[in-house]
Amino acid sequence: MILNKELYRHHGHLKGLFIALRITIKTMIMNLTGMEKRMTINYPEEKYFYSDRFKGRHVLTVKEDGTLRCTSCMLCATYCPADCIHIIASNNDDPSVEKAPVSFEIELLRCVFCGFCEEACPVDAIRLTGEYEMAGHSEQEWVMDQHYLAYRPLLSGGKGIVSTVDDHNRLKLRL
Amino acid sequence: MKKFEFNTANKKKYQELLTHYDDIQSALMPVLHLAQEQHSWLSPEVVAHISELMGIPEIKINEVISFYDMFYDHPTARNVVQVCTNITCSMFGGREIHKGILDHFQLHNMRPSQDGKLYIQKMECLGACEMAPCMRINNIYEGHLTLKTAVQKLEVLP
Amino acid sequence: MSIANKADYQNFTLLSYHHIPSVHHLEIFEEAGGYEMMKKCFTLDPEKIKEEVKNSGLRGRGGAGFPTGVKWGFFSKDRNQRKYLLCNADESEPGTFKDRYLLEINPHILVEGMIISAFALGTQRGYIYIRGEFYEQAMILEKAVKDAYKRGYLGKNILGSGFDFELVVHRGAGAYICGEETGLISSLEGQKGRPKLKPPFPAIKGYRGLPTIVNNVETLAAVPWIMRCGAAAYKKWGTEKSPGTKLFSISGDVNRPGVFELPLGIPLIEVIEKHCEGVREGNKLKAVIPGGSSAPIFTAEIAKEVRMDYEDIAQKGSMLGSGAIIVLDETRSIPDILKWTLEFYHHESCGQCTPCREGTGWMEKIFKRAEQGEGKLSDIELLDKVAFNMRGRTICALSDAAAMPTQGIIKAFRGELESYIKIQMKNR
Amino acid sequence: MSEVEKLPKKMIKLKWNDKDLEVPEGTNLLGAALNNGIKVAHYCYHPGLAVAGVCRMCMVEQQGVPRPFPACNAVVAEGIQVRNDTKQIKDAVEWTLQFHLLNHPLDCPICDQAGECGLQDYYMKHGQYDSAMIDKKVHKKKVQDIGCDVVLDAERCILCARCTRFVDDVTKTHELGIVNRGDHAEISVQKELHNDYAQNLVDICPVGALTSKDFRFKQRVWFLEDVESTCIGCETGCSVKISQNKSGAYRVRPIVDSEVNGFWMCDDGRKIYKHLSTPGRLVGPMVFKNSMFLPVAESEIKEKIKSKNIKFILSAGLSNEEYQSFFKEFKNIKNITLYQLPKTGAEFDGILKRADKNCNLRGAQKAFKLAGADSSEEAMKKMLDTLTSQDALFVVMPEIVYDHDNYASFLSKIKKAGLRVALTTDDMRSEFSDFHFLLPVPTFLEKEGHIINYQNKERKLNKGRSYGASDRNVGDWAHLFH
Repeated sequence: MILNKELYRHHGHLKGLFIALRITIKTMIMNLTGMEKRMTINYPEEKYFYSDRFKGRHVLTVKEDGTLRCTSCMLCATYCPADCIHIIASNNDDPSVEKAPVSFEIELLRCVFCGFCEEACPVDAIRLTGEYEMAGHSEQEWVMDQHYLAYRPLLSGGKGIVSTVDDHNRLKLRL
Repeated sequence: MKKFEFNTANKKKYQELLTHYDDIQSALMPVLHLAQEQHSWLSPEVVAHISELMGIPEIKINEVISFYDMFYDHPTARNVVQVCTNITCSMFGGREIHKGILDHFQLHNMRPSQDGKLYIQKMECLGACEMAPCMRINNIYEGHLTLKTAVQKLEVLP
Repeated sequence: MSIANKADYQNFTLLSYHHIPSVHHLEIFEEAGGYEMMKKCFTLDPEKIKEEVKNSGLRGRGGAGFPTGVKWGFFSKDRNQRKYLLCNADESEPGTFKDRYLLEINPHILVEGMIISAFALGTQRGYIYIRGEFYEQAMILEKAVKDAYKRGYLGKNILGSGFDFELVVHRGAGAYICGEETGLISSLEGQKGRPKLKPPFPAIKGYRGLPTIVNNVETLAAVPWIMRCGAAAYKKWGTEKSPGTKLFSISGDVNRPGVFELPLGIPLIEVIEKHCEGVREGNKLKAVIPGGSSAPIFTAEIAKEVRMDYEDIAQKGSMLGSGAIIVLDETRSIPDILKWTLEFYHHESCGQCTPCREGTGWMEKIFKRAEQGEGKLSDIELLDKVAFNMRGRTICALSDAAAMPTQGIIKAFRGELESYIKIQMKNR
Repeated sequence: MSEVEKLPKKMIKLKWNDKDLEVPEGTNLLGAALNNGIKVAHYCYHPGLAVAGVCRMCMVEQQGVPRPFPACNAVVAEGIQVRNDTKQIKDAVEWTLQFHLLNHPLDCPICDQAGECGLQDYYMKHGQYDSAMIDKKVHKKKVQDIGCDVVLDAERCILCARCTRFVDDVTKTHELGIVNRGDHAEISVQKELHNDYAQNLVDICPVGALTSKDFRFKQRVWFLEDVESTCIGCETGCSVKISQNKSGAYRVRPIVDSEVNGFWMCDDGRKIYKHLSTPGRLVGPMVFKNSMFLPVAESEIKEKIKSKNIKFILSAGLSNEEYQSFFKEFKNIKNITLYQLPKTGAEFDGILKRADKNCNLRGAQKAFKLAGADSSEEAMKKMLDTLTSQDALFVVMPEIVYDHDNYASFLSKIKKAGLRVALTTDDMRSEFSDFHFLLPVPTFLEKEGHIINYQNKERKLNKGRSYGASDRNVGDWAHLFH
């Protein structure tokens, strides 16, 4: 497709070629000298950092003592439009915890990364992180259990991400 | 646990109390007063005995005991002292006296002393505002107190 | 016997016998003219006694001021039906000690009043529900009742009149709410003293589901005098709408606190200055609580104008209540008074209706927060709002009793509360 | 029902807001509104219990009455005009709700009641969205196991006293009471619950203070759908609803039915869901081989029974329709008898529970009579005594067995039969090893039909979700073995 019919009619295709080459060479020099930022990166060695609002792989946050924050209220499972969160709750012997998940699974292949689970959570137990590298062979590899979600090595070396949002108020006032 | 039973004199009183009322449940409060006079507090054994005696479910008796300030579901002492901390008495230092005697005898509110001598209870209006600040020592009113006279009065108790 | 040992019916109604030494003995009481009226009443038509009480305009002295004659009018007239007459001596309104004073010295006037009332109403059994703290008074009363039984004034076929009346002294155990009519009935039934739903009213369905009349000590004790001297004589005292005399229990910053029997309608300032010999140590008057802790407070200005009768006090925004006057002088801090009031109602709420159960606790918490310096000026507004929303929403009047003084103090002493909150914030 | 109650009552006209109501004389005012589909916020009122009037949510104004009053403590009167949509009442309800929520722990995420909680419902409608409460709440005991599979959380309780009224008025066992005063008041239990109707407490609790240990944390209520059916636990035949979803059935609750069960049902009846979604539900015919059950082709069973003398023992828990279709298919009535579950417990416990655990005995007897078969126990015993190795005995298993000893002794007698086949819903019972084959039949929740209860009333069974093979009922299998 000829973008500029007028230019082509007056100067012929040879001049057009040179105009194009000039842009190419100029951009190449600019890129090589670092005067302009390159769009591409050397992916496996370099990583692209998305903004904090990027919705990547999920993480379950933990309390200061390292246990899951999740109370298995199932609001995330309720709101999930892809129906990819499966929680089995059970009684916890500690009366201050009362209810905790024995199984928390997310089927990543079904997940649409909408972030509704994050918004539905009343206790900041689930977050979507910036992790975007996901690969797997069998379907099983795409189902994350609660251990992987909370304690995978990427998260503070397996200790998990500690969240204390509202804890101060909640514990002090039990609001 | 020791089993509680009314003594002979109180058994007679109990029978007399029942004649005062048209149904047995109504006699519950006087019977509890009677039991408390004998046993100083209404322990689970007392409640169980009264429940059996009067045929009232235990929970109904516990409800009543927990509702009224003058029934005790925990041990008291030989001398029960009630200090008024309502408006008029507080105006003349009733709260300071209450706190003062607790500190002096190193007690807590509504906990008997180690030797079983004193039990101090903070009360709302005792109905003796003209002699504010006042307290009751074993059902006897003492008025126009100061911390000093209050402590003196408590120290001479048996 | 000397003249001094005759009852003084001229100056007093309830305290007519109080100047007589040892009048709690039946013989001395009778010698002074007691139980005479009772004997005479047995010859009268019960309806006539009711009529006389109604004509006297006697109003319930417990706090609400409901005309006694009207209350008796609702009562079943069937004399064979099982009915009860209860005397409310569970006097626990802070500041009140009139019944204690009355019963301590002269228990027989109540017994006589109850027998006459019971005869008029046709009740077979009466109970005097006396608060648990009044142990000595209960003993005095029990002795008086026992003596009356011995003399044949109580029991079966009293003095050959064919009228049976049993009287029992029942001790409470320390619960303010049992001073409420239906709370008292619940308590007498051997349950928690929780007020009952109205309707049905006790006059129709009360103690054990049978017709029951509950009257204050003072009300019943006034009956013998009214029968003796007539309704017209009673009406000479007091105002048109609030006839008769009333026992005022005065405490606080006055030189001579105590119980005084005075005609209704007497100016408050006269009570304080003349009968109580003025504010203590010559201090200036700051405020007066005119009817027990549930009555909204009066500032000194209003206190100087108000007359002690049901209507005038109500018109000035408070209530006569049980006639318990607490006088505060200029050295007193109003926030303290509010704190003690709130603590009291939190402690005494029976926990049945939600607005009262939660509201009384909340108001105390709001105030305690302000006391610790964590308050805000908007907390006063909040207190006012909470109090407003507690009013008229519950079974009994305890919720109102907690809300009214709170609102009253906020209305009359807002400036002092505001500065208190500010000072506490600074001192934190 | 007594004769007096059956008489038509005088109807009374009244006006609630702008709606005209016509209700029988003597109706509770709040009840009248609720029965006519008007939504009025209330906690303590329950039509099956005495009036307490303590929650103060149902306040109304009446023309000519100076003060607002709770509708639950009033009786309808001719021509009264009642309003609860004025500003005054709306404010009152809003603030009363605020008072209710004041010391509530707001632990909805871990509360089983969430989704059907009175506090949540009314908060959405009447709530003050920004609470003025910033003070410390009163704490009470949480997670108390009070017996009978009921868990008490005193902090969530709003002290509506429905539970105490229930144990006082309905079961008369008096285990619960409210102790202490003011905002420290809380529900207390004397030792523990000991009645057969304790799970009703969970139903009537308008908040999450009383929850069921059996249902606790299994599912959130919004994932469940209710199927209305009839309890097959005993001959009473209470109207119930079973909550289920695709992963299973979770609980049974009563439906208000003034003719049979009123508002309640017994705790035994609450367990009738347990076999509906067990992992052992049959999906097809099974054969007992190498001490376990394995799937088998129908033709194999057919082969085995070809030359045998087929006999049937039916259970007294099938629906009328199933008996009908069975008798239509299987005409050899001499070879059909009926197994009746033995009576257990008291004849009638005064509330609902009855000793006769055969939910459709009357229906079965009727069907047997109609077909000319003998439904008596003697006939069954006679058949058991005369079993030979030439017989192929088909036993329709009762869905729920109470007296296992009796049942085991019954099974011990069938061993004389050469071939034993059970028609059952699942393979979860140990006694099944006595059988050669299992054939799946639907559970009571997987078929439409009717049963006849002790009052000779026809009760409906409805079809809900299926968790096993449910396409063939007893009659259909009979057809197969002609």
